[in-house]
Amino acid sequence: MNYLTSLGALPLLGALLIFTLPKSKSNSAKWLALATSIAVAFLGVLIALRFEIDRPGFQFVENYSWIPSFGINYSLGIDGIALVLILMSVILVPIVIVAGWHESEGGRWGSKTFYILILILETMMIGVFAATDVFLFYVFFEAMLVPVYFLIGGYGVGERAAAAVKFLLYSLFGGLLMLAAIIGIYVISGHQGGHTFDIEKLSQLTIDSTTQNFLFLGFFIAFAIKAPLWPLHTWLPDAAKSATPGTSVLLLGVLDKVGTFGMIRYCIKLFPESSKTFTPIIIVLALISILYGAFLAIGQKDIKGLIAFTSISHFGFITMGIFAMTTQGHSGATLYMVNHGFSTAALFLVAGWISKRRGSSTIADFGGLQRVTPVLAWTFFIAGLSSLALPGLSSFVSEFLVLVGTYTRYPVAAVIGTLGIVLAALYILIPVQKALHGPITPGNENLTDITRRERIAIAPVIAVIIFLGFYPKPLLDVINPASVATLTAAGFSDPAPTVGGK
Amino acid sequence: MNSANYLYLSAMLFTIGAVGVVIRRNAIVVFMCIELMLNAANLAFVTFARINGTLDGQIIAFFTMVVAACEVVVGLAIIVTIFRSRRSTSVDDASLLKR
Amino acid sequence: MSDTPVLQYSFLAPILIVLGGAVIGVLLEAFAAAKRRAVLQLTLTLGTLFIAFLSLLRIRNLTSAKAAMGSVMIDGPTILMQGTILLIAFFAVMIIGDVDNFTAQASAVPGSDEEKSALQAGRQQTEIFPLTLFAVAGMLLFPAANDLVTLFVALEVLSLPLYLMAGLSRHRRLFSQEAALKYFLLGAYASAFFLFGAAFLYGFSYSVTLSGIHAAVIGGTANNIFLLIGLTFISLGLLFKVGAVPFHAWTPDVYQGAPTPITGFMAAATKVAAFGAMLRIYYVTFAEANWNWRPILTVIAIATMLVGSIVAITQRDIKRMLAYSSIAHAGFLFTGVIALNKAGLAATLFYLLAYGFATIGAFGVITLVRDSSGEITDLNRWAGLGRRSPKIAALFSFFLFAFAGIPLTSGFIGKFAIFTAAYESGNIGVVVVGVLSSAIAAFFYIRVIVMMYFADDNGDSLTVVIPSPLTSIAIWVSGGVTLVLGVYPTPVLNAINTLATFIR
Amino acid sequence: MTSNNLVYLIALPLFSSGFLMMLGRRADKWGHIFATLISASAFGIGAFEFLQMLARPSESRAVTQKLFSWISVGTFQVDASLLLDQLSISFVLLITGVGTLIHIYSIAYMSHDLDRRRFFAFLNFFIAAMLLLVLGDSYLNLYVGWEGVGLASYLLIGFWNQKPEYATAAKKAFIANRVGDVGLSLAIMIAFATFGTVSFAGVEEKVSGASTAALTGIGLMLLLAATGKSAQFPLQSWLGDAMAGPTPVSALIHAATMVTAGVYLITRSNFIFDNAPTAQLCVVIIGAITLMFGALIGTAKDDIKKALAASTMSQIGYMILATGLGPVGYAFAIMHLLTHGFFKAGMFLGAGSVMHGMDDEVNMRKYGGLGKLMPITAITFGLGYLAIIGVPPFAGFYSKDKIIETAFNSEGIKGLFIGGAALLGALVTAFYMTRVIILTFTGAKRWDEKAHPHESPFLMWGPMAILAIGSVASGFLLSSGNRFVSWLAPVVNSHEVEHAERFQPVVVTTMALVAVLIGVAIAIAKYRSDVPRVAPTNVNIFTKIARRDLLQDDFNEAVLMRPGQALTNFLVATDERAIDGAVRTVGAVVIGSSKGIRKTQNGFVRSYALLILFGAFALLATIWVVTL
Repeated sequence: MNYLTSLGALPLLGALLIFTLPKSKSNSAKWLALATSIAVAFLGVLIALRFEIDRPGFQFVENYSWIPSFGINYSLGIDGIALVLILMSVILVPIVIVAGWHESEGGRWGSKTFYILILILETMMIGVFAATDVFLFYVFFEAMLVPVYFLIGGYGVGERAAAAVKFLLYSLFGGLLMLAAIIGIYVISGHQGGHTFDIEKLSQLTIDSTTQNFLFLGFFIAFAIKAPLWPLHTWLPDAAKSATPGTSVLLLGVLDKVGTFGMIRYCIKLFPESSKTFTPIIIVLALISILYGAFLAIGQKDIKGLIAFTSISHFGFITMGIFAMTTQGHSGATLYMVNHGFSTAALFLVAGWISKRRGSSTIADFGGLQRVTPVLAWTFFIAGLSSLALPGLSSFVSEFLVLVGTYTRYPVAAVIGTLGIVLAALYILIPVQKALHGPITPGNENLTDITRRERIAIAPVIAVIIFLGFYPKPLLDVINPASVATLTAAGFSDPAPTVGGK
Repeated sequence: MNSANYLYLSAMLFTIGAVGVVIRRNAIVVFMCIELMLNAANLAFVTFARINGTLDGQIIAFFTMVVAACEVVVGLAIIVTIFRSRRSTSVDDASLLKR
Repeated sequence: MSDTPVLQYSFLAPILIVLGGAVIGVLLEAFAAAKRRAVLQLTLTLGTLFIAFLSLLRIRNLTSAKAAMGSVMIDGPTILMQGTILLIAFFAVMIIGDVDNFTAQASAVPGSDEEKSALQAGRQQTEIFPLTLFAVAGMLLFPAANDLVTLFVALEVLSLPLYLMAGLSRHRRLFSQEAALKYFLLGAYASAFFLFGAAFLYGFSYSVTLSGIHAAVIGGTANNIFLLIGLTFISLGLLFKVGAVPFHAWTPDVYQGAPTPITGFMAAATKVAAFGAMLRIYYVTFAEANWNWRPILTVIAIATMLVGSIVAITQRDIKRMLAYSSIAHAGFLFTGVIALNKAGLAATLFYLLAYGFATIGAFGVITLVRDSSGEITDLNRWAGLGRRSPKIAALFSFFLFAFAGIPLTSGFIGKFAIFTAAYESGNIGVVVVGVLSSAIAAFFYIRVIVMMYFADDNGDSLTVVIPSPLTSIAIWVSGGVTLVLGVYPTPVLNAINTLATFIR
Repeated sequence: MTSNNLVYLIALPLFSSGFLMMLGRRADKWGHIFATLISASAFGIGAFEFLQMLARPSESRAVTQKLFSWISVGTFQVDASLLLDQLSISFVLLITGVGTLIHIYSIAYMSHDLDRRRFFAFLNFFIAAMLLLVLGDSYLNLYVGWEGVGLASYLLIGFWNQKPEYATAAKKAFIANRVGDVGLSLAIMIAFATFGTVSFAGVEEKVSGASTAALTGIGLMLLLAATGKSAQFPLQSWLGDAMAGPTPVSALIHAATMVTAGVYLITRSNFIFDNAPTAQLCVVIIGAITLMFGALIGTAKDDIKKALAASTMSQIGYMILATGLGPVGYAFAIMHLLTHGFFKAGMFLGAGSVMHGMDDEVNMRKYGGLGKLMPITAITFGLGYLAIIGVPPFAGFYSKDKIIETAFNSEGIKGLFIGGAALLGALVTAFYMTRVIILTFTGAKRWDEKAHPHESPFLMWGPMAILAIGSVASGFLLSSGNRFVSWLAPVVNSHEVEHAERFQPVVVTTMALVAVLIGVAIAIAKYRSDVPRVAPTNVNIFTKIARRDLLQDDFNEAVLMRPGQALTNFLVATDERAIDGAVRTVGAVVIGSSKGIRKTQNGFVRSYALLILFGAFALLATIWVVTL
C-alpha cells in the first residue's frame, strides 16, 4: 500500500469533494474538511505506528518515474525527522479547522474556498516532508506558497494583501535561488554518472568546494527565508499579523519548519563540506536571530507580531542546534520544530480568540483578562510558558538539547544563546502582565470565556505540550537514528566529554 | 571598375536609408527610405553575384522587388488609413502608445 | 541542364494547405454572401489548420528530408515547430473568431458616419481569416527555411498580414492604427537590415543555402568582414521579431494597440516561428562561429530578461504589461538558444509550446473583460474580478502563475529545462540573472492577482462577457495544456527529445 | 536501595494542583481542605521514609527511584529519577512540614478571598516543585523543580495581580530568577561537556579527573543560580518586592523553603566546590556581602514584611557563607537553614496575623502596643525573635553561632574578614529585629481609630505556635552531640577534618552575644521614645540609601532596564527602517529603474528606429571587437 501517497492524496480528495459541493452548503464544507483532516491525522498516526524505529534509511519508500527525460522521479520516503514533522502537520490541521470554525466567514470568498485551500496546503505539507527527490521537493516547496498566499490575502485582516505579496515575493525569491542551485547540482550529477534528483545519489557526488559553497548558499538562503533567519525575516511579522490565527499556525508551525527541515535534509546532506565552512556565519546569524527576535518581541505592541518575533527567536535556536552538528543539537532542533509547532499553535489560537472577542490585537487593549476570561487566560499562560521553555513543558527539552548540543562544540555560542532564556521570560511575561493581569481594562468587561468548541481544539495541543515535556522519548526515539545518520553521513561525530570520554 | 565600389555604394545607400528613417517625419518618406535600404541590399546581392559569377544573387534581387512591392501595398494601406483618421502623415503625430 | 525541380509536395503539404486555404478565403471574400462570410471563413480557417496539422502528422517520422530543391528543411525541429504553430494558430483562431473584436470597416475613418453605419449594418472585416492563414503559412515556412531567399520571403509573408491585422481593432481604433503603423515601419526597417545581412552572407559564402554558408564558416577562408556584417544584420532581423532588447521598443506599443486576439496570436505564434528560425541559424549555420556571436547574445539575453521584467513592474495596462512580460520571456528563451546544446534546443522548443499556450489563454481571457466601450485593459479596473467571475479570474491567475514559473504549471518545467540547459553550457551567470529576473517578474504577475482578488471592487461597470463557445474552448484548452505540461510533461518531452536534432 | 514511594511525594501535590485548577469553581467549597490533606499526606510519606532511613546504617541511607528515561540523545542520557538521602530528607520534612502548617494557616488567612481554591492549588504546586527540586537525582531534574518553584513563586507573588504593582513584582521575581537559571543551565552544559553526564552521582564519580577551570566554571555558574533563587547579591532585589504575595506565601516560599534552594544547590554540589577553591571563595564573598546587605536594608524598612524579607536575605547570606567554608560548613548551613525555616516562617505568620488584625496594614509606624491585644502572636513572634538574634538556648543561637565560629576559623586573613562580617551582621540583626519588636508590639498605639486589632483564630495561631516550638527547640535538638553534622556527613564528605582553631568556641560565642547585646541596646535606646507615624524625611544619606534597598533597584534600572528598553526601541526602529527598509530600497531601486527605462519608450516611432540603429551599431561593434 502506498501509505505516503494515500496520506497526501486524501486531503486533495477532500478538497475535490468540497469543490463539488453547491455554494450554499458552506457548513457541510466545514464538516467535510474536518472529517478529511481527521482521517488524514488517523492515517498519519497509523503510519507512525508502523514506522520501524531501528531500520536505517527511508521507509515507506515509493518510487515512480515521473519525467524520465530529466531523471525526475516521484519518490517519497520518510525518516524519523520527516515522520515527526508530518505527524505534527496532520495533527495541527484538524485542530486549526476546529479552532477557526468561523475564520472562513470573514474572508473575501466563501468557506468552501477556504477549506479547499487548507486541504490543498495539507497535501503540499505532507509532500514537502515526504519527498526524497529534490525536484519533487522543490515542486511542493513552491506550490505550497500559492494556497498560503490566498489564505493570507483572502481571509486575513488589516494589510492582508500587502502582507501576502511580501510573503510570496520573499519566498519566491528564495525559491528561485534554490532552483538555480538545484539545477547546478543536477548538472553536476549529469557529469558524474547520469542525471538524477535522488537525494541519496546526489549526496554521493563529489563537488569542488567553490561550486559547493555557491550551491549551498542557494539552498540555504531559500531555507533561511523560510525559517526565517535574521536578516531575512521581515516578511514573517507582517504575514503573521495579517493572517487568520489558523493560517498563522500553519504558516509558523509547519511551513517555516520546511526551512529548518531543508537545512538538515538538503544543506547538510548534500553539501557537508560547505556546511562546515559556513557554520560560523550561520551560528552567528542564529544567535542574532535568538536575541534580535527576543528584543523585537519585547518591543511589539501587537500580540500577533509578538508571537511572530518569538518564533524568529525560536528559529534561531533551531538553526543553531542544526549547525552545532551534534546529535543533541540535531535531535533537539528536530524536537524543537515539533514543540514549537504546538506551542505556537496554542499561542496563536488563543491570541486569535481573544483578539476576535476584543476586536483588536493590540496588547494594550487587553488587561485583567484573568479575571474576565480565566480559562482563556490560563491557556494563553500555559502556551506562553511553553514558549519560554519552562521545564516540564515540551519546549524545554528541545531548547536544552539544542543548548547542550551547541555547548559541546561551540561553548561561546551556547553561552550567548542562554541569554535568550532570560529574554524569553521577558517577552512572555510582559504581555502576560499587560493582557492578563492588572485591573480590567474598559471594554473588556463582557468578554466571554472559552467555548466548548475552543476547548476541544486547544485541549489536545495543551496535552501534547505537557506530555512531551515529561515524556519526549517516543519522539526522540524516532528522531535520534535519523539525526545520527545525517551527521555520520556528513562526517561529524559528537565531541567526547573531557573526563572519562569513550 | 572595381566591383568593391558597388559594395561601398550599396553600403552608402543603406546608411542613407537607415538614417533617413530616423530623421524624416513624413511616413511616406520614411517608407521610401526603407525601400532605399532594400534596394541597397539588392545592389549588394547583384554585386556579389557579379563577383562570384553565379546567378543566385540576381535572382534574389527579383524576389526582393516582389516583396518590396507587397510591402508597398500593405504599407500604403496602413499609411493612408492613418492619414484619413489623423489628417497627417507625420509619424511623430502617432504617439499615443507609449511608456 | 539539371533535372526538373522536384518540390516534394507531401513534405510541403502543411504549408501548401494553409496557403491554399488562404487563397480560398480570399475568394470567399469575393463570392460568399456577406452574412454568411464570417461563419464560412471561420470554418474554412479552422478546417485548413486542422487538415494541415493532419498532413503534418503524416510526415512526423521524417527526421531529415529536404523539399523544394533543398530550400525547405523538414527535420525534427521543423516538425515540432510547425506542429506548435499549427496548434497555437488553431486555438488563436477560435478566439479571433469572436469577430466583435474587429472593426466593422477598416477603411472608415474612426468616429465617422461611415463607421457608424457599418457598425449598424453589422458588417464584419472577415478578411482577418485569410490574413491569419497567410501569416501562419509564413510562420510555418520560417523555421523550415533552409536558404536566405526562403527565409526572407517567409519573414515577409508572416509579417505583412500581421501589420494589417494589428490595425483592425474595433475599439480605440486610433491606437490600433498607430500600432499598425509602428509595427509596419519598424518591421520593414528590420527586414531591410535582415536583407542587407543576407546579401553579405551571400557575399561571404557565395551560397544562399544555410549549409553552404555553414561550409564557408567552417572553411574560414572567405572574407570575414562580410561574415561579420551578415551575421550582425541577420541577427538583428531575428532579434527584432522576438522583441529582444534593444530591438524591443515596438513590442509594448503594438501589443497594446492591436486587437487582443491578434496580440495573443502574434505573441505566441510569431515567437515560435522567429525562435525556430533563430535556432536553425545559430545551431546549424553559425554554431562554429559561436565565439563571435555568443558573448553579445548573452549580453542581449541578460538585458532582455532584466528590461522586460523591470519595466513590466510599473505598467498600468494589462496588455502592455504582458508585452513586457513577453520581452522577458524572450530573454529566457535566449538563454536556451545560446546554450547551444541539445538540451538547449529541446528546452527552447518546450518553452515555446508552453509559453504559446499560456499566452493564447491569457489574451483570450483579456478579450472577455469588458465594459460598454470595449475591453478593459487598465489594470486598476480589474479590481474585484475575482469576485465577479471567479472561474475566469482563477484561470487567468493560473496563466500568470505559469508565466511566473510556479511549479505544477508548464512555465515551471519550461524554465527549469531552459535554465538547466544554460547551466549545462557553463553559462551560470545567465542562470543567475534569469533567476533574479524571474523573481522580479513574479512581482507584477502577483500584482494582477492582487488586483483581481484582493483589491476592493471599485464598482464601475466592469463585466465579463459570457465567452462564446469557441473562445471558452480555446482558453480552457490552453489552461488544460498549461496544467498537463506542468504536471506530466513526459510525453511531450520525450517527443521533443526524440525529434530535436537539426539536420544540415 | 530503591524505593517506590518517592514519586508519590511529588505526584500527589502535583495531581492535586492540576485537579483543583481543572475543576475550577466547582471545587471552591472543599479545595482548600483537599489541598491541605494532600500536603499533610506528603508529610506523612516523608516521615515514613525518614523513619525507614533512620533504621538503616548511615552509609546506605540513600534511596533512589527510577521512573523512566526522560531524555536520551546520544550520550546525553537523563533519567527521570529521584534520590532521597540525608540531605534531601531534611528538606522534604521541612517543606512538607512547614508547608502543611502554612496550608492550615492559610485556610483561615485566605478565608475571605474568592480565589482561595486557586491559592491552594498553587501552594500544592509549589510543594510538588520544591520536592522535585530536592529529590531530583541529576542537575537536570533539579532544574525542573528549580524553575517549577520559580513559577509557583511567580504565581503566588502575583496572586493578587489585579494590582499592577503586584503583577510587576511577580514578573520581577521571575526574571531575576531566570537570570540565575541561566547560571544553572550553563553549569549543566559545562558539566555535560566535561563529564558526559549530569547526574549527581555521575559527576561526583568523575570529578577528580576534571580540570580546575571546568570545575570553577561550574561552581561559579551554580553560584549564579543560587544568587538568583536565594536572593543573594547581586540578584537580591526581587525579594523585597515579592512580599506582594499573600503572607503565608512569604512565610513558606520566601522565607522557609524556596529561597534556600541556593543553599541546597551548593551543598548538593559540594564535590564540585570542594575542588574549586576560587568558586568557593566567591561563595563566601557573596554570602558575606549579602548578609551585610540584607541586614542594613532591614534597619531602614518600615514595612514589616519587607523588614523580615531583608532579614531573610541576610540570614541566607549566612547560610551561603557557611557553604563556602568547605566540608565543615555544609552541615551548619543546612542546620541554620532548618532553624531559620522555623523561626522565620513563624515570624512571617506572626506578621500575617498582625496584618490580619490590622486590616492588612503593613507599616510598622502605624502599629504599636499590639502585644497586649494579640498576645499569642506577640509571644510566638517573640520566640522567633529570640531565635533569630541568637540568644541561647533558642534555635538560631546554635546554628548561627556555629557559622560565625567556622568563619572565624577559616584560613588566613579571610577568616578574620568574614568572621568579622558575620559578627557585625549579628549585631545589626539584633538591632533591626529589636526595632521590629518595639515598633510592633510595645509602646503606644499609633493605629487609626478605624482599626480594631484582634487576635487571630486558632487555625492561624496553631501553626504559629508549632513553629514557635520549633524556633525554641530545633537548634538544640539538631546540634546536641553533633547529631546533624554526622547525619549529613555521608552526603557532604565532611570527615572530621581537624582545623587549627584560631578562636576557641567560647570566645566566639561570647563575642557574638556581646554583639547581640549591643545591637539590642542601640535599638532600645533609639526607639524607646515616641515613634513618628510618618517616616521622617530629614534622615542622613545612609538611611535614605538603605530605604531604597541600597540602590540595587536604581542600579538595575540604570544599568539594565533603561539600556535594555533603549536597545529594544532601537531594534524595533532598526527592523522597520534598516532591515525592512533595505528590502524596500531594493524594491524602490527596481521600480525606479523601471520608471527610468519607461521614459525611453516615448511613443515616437523614429526614436524606436534610432534605438534599432543604435543596436545595429552596437551589435556590429561588439561582434567585431570580439572577433578581433
